[in-house]
Amino acid sequence: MKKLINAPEQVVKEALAGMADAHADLLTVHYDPDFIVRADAPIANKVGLVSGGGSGHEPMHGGFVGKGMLDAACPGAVFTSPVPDQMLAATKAVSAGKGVLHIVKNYTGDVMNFEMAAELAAAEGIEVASVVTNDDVAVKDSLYTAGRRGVGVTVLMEKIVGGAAEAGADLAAIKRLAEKVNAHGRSMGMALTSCVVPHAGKPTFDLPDDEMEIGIGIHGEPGRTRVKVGHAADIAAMLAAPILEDLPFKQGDHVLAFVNGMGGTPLIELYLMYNELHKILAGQGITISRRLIGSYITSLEMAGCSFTLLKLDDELTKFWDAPVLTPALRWGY
Amino acid sequence: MKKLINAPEQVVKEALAGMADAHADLLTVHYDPDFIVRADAPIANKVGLVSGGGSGHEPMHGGFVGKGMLDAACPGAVFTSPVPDQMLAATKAVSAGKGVLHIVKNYTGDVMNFEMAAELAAAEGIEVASVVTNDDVAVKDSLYTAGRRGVGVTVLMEKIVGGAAEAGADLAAIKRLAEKVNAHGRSMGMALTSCVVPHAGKPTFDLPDDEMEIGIGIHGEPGRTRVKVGHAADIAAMLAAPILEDLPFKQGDHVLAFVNGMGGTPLIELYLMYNELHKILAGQGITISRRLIGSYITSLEMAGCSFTLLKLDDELTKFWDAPVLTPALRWGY
Amino acid sequence: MQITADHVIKFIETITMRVKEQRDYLTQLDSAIGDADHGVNLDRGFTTVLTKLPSVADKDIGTILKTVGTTLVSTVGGASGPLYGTAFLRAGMASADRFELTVDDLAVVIEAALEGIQARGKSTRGEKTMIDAIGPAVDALKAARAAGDDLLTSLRKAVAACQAGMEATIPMLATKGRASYLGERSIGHQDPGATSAFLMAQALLEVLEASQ
Amino acid sequence: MQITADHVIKFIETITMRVKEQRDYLTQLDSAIGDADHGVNLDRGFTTVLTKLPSVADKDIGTILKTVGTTLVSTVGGASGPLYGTAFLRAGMASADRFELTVDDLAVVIEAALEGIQARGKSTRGEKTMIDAIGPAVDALKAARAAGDDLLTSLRKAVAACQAGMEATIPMLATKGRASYLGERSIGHQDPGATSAFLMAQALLEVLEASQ
Ligand SMILES: Nc1ncnc2c1ncn2[C@@H]1O[C@H](COP(=O)(O)OP(=O)(O)O)[C@@H](O)[C@H]1O
Ligand SMILES: Nc1ncnc2c1ncn2[C@@H]1O[C@H](COP(=O)(O)OP(=O)(O)O)[C@@H](O)[C@H]1O
Ligand SMILES: [Mg+2]
Ligand SMILES: [Mg+2]
Ligand SMILES: [Mg+2]
Ligand SMILES: [Mg+2]
Repeated sequence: MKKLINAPEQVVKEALAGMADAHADLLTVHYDPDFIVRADAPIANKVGLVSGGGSGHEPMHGGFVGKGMLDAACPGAVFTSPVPDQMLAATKAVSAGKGVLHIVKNYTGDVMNFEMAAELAAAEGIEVASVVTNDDVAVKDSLYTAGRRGVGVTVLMEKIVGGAAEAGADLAAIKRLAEKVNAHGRSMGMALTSCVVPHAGKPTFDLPDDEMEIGIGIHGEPGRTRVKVGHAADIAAMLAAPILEDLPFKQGDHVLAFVNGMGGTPLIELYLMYNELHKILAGQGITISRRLIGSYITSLEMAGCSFTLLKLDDELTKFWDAPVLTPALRWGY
Repeated sequence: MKKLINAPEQVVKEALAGMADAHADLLTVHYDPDFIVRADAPIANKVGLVSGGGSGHEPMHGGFVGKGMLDAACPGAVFTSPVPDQMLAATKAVSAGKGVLHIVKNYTGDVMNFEMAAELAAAEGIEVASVVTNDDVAVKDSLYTAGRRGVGVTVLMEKIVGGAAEAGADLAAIKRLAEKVNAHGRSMGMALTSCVVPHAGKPTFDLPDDEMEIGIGIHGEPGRTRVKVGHAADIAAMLAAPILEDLPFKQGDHVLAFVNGMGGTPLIELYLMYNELHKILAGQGITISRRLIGSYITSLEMAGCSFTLLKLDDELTKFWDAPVLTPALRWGY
Repeated sequence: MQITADHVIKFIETITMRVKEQRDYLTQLDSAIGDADHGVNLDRGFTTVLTKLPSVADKDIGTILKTVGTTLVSTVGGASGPLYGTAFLRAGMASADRFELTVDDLAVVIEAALEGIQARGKSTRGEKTMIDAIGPAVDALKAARAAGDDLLTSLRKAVAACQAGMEATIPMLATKGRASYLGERSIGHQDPGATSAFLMAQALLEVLEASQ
Repeated sequence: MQITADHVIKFIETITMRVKEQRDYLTQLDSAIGDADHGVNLDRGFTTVLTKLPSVADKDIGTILKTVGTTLVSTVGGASGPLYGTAFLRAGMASADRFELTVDDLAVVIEAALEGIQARGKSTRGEKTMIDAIGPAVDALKAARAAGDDLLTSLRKAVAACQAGMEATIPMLATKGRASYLGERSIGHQDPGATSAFLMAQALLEVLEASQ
């Protein structure tokens, strides 16, 4: 295992310390329980937005704490859901009396821990609503699985409902908007390499030099199928087709196209993949009217990428365009 | 070789096509000769800023084209200096009569090709000045080498002189400022893994599972020494010490600290390394008053990082803080 | 023979030891069909639990088990944190104020734990989870009790059923938890949670056998 | 025997072939002490040069060589683009309007190329570059000419000297170009540019021998 770390059990705390110093103008880091919160929280008259999940997906979620996006993020151990104590403390720290939304990715651990935290917060008199993202079309049938995983749409949701919350929307409206983002978004990912969980010390799965995993999630878990590595154009088609069919996205649609790197993939490849996606969508009469290209929801140093498409309407476009000022996403400020 | 590409000879053009579509509001891509230029170039009454170099370092330089930074960037083949035709075309495209600055990284190929382009542009009546960055302290003695390489300082220079050019400074002032940035900045990098040049198809160097290269550049070239992989704290010390000694940076200095990922290193590790750097500088009474953390000057999918320190004064700070609107760096707009 | 509060303390200490020993093995099982953290998660949790034990050493069994439960909830995270946390919490509620447990009590307590996991995880048997090891253990315990077996005999049968249940997860198709994402590819791997559940069952038997 | 414009066209075609054949070898040499692109760079350049040759097939040697030079400058990039580009440009200037070259002319032309490289690269012999192959070739050519050798004999000696010069780069410490960053670690590797220079020298000999 080759990593720029000191000891596996220190990775999360030490990276948090780095964030705390680097972004002291935007956020504050609390320890034990660990959470990252907007420096100016709680914001009067604003619904609080809290997300969280295992670490190893940076910049998600801590990098999205700031004006116009999250109020707080709870980082768990690497690839491990945080514990209810973290979400409870974060929820209390951002609660300004207008309620708090928990943005939860659909993983058994995340769902259960956030559920327990919401029960505890409710017991303390804080109104909590929850939304669960489940945009990963690689997981086929929720009758036979824990349901679709929450992946790329989570980033877009945090930005869009962040815009609405900053504009003063109430908890019910925010929850409805979050559910709309989830309903309009679909994702699919692939990996060229596994990643190494620091504590495990070796790759989570072995992948021969000429094979790739299609339909991976974001925890270094194997995907649904393993195939020979092909051309970017074919990989793009393998990711785009199930996404397009699923919603379905149709001719005339306007979409936000999010081409995401898994952590170990260079930007030059992401632009190349964006170019392939652009050709596919143009061929189907779908217009990319907004886009995000970069490594925003990652699996440590995994090489690979994911596509997320979000069908846009005026409301979603407006809140996507709204100003944002966080370590990882910034415009309009 | 596992990459999200179609064919090695198509990588640069296809990634450019992706950039062209993704950032049509900011920039225009020209082909044969290839260059990326601000959508609104030439800007009346503004010194034109042109940089360029081999591809594979994304987002540098194309990702820095836009308001408040570069006017044009010339991407060569992967790790290969672009040719004079590109720089000449870019120089003509951004020339508004106030002269053009070439920002050149100190590599034999880059220097010679930019030199030829400057001669050709001068012959066409365009006033061209050049500045060569050479901040890499890993290269020890320019009597016995091609001189220090230009690395991380290039990014900071493009931002800072971009701010000054946007503010209307003339060519002589811009050149002086660029030289000041170079004189105030030092860098050092390391690699945990090699990268694979698409055409070569295999790693440029082999690195055993427990070793790292110290003092690498940004072209996948081996470094000066190879040592056992150590703790992040030790690696940070190995990078910081030669930088600090060289300028030298002294107690009471204010610096911009740039912790850069080489392309395959996840952000969580960069924040952790930033934390180590912060501790080292604090221990020496040096204040980090600005910082940049992320993968901005890369070597394809190489895992590793570099540190760049830039000693700040009011002038450098002011132009660093000035608004910028490019694909890769954005604030104030 | 009855289970004393002291046995319960030793039981938790033994789990902590076994989890630490088997940490990499559990994580390795989780690499195959999960995300390579199960051993690390439980080790983190029980290591903290150990530091809490002195403060409840003279308390009733219910208090001890509830402390274990809340500590696991607060330190493990992932799926196994809320699940084992809830299990120990429910077990603690079922043994509130008690300083000794008979074989009958034990069956009630473990069944409460099982029900807690099922409620929290919305899961049933046959989905390739820890339940597939714990369920058969509860059944065996009840059957042994009905047949009039003594505590140790009953527990030996329960541990054997637990092991069989754990091994029976190998050919199962996962439909809950992270392993379910693998679909058919989850077949052929032993579930990490079922394995840790078996470690715990073994730990209880080990403690009681040693104190005989 | 003299070198004709037709020989020069064949010479360039042969270089193109040899560079393509040796592309991976040259790139591999550049992996060891550079950035793994030398073969790819030259292959890209000469492949384009080949498409330009028909337009100058009936022109004088100077025009042919200048066209090669400008095309290399415009397509190769890196260090070798300006260096070989300048070399062919200068060689073209030294053979302007000529349709035939004697052995004396050849020495003048190649020396002009060498001087062009040195001016552009600010380099001298012993720095582990292409100059270390080309310099000895120029020396040998001049010596052979002074000794009254004919064209082929002179060229054979020049190619042998070129090869020896190329091999002599192996133990050298690089002080120019990318390899210089390696310091002591550059020792023990053959310089890629010296190797491509030798391929070109061989190509000229091959063409002349074949047309004898
Ligand atoms: N819904 C569920 N019901 C019961 N047990 C479950 C459920 N989901 C997961 N598990 C158990 O949890 C184990 C995984 O725990 P762990 O690796 O610590 O958490 P995570 O899956 O979040 O990484 C699985 O092996 C399985 O036995
Ligand atoms: N200053 C110089 N003078 C002469 N030759 C040089 C000089 N610098 C580099 N070279 C030659 O160029 C070769 C490298 O060419 P190439 O790999 O195409 O360019 P780059 O080094 O830019 O990647 C070296 O092997 C060396 O022979
Ligand atoms: Mg987990
Ligand atoms: Mg090169
Ligand atoms: Mg797990
Ligand atoms: Mg090279």
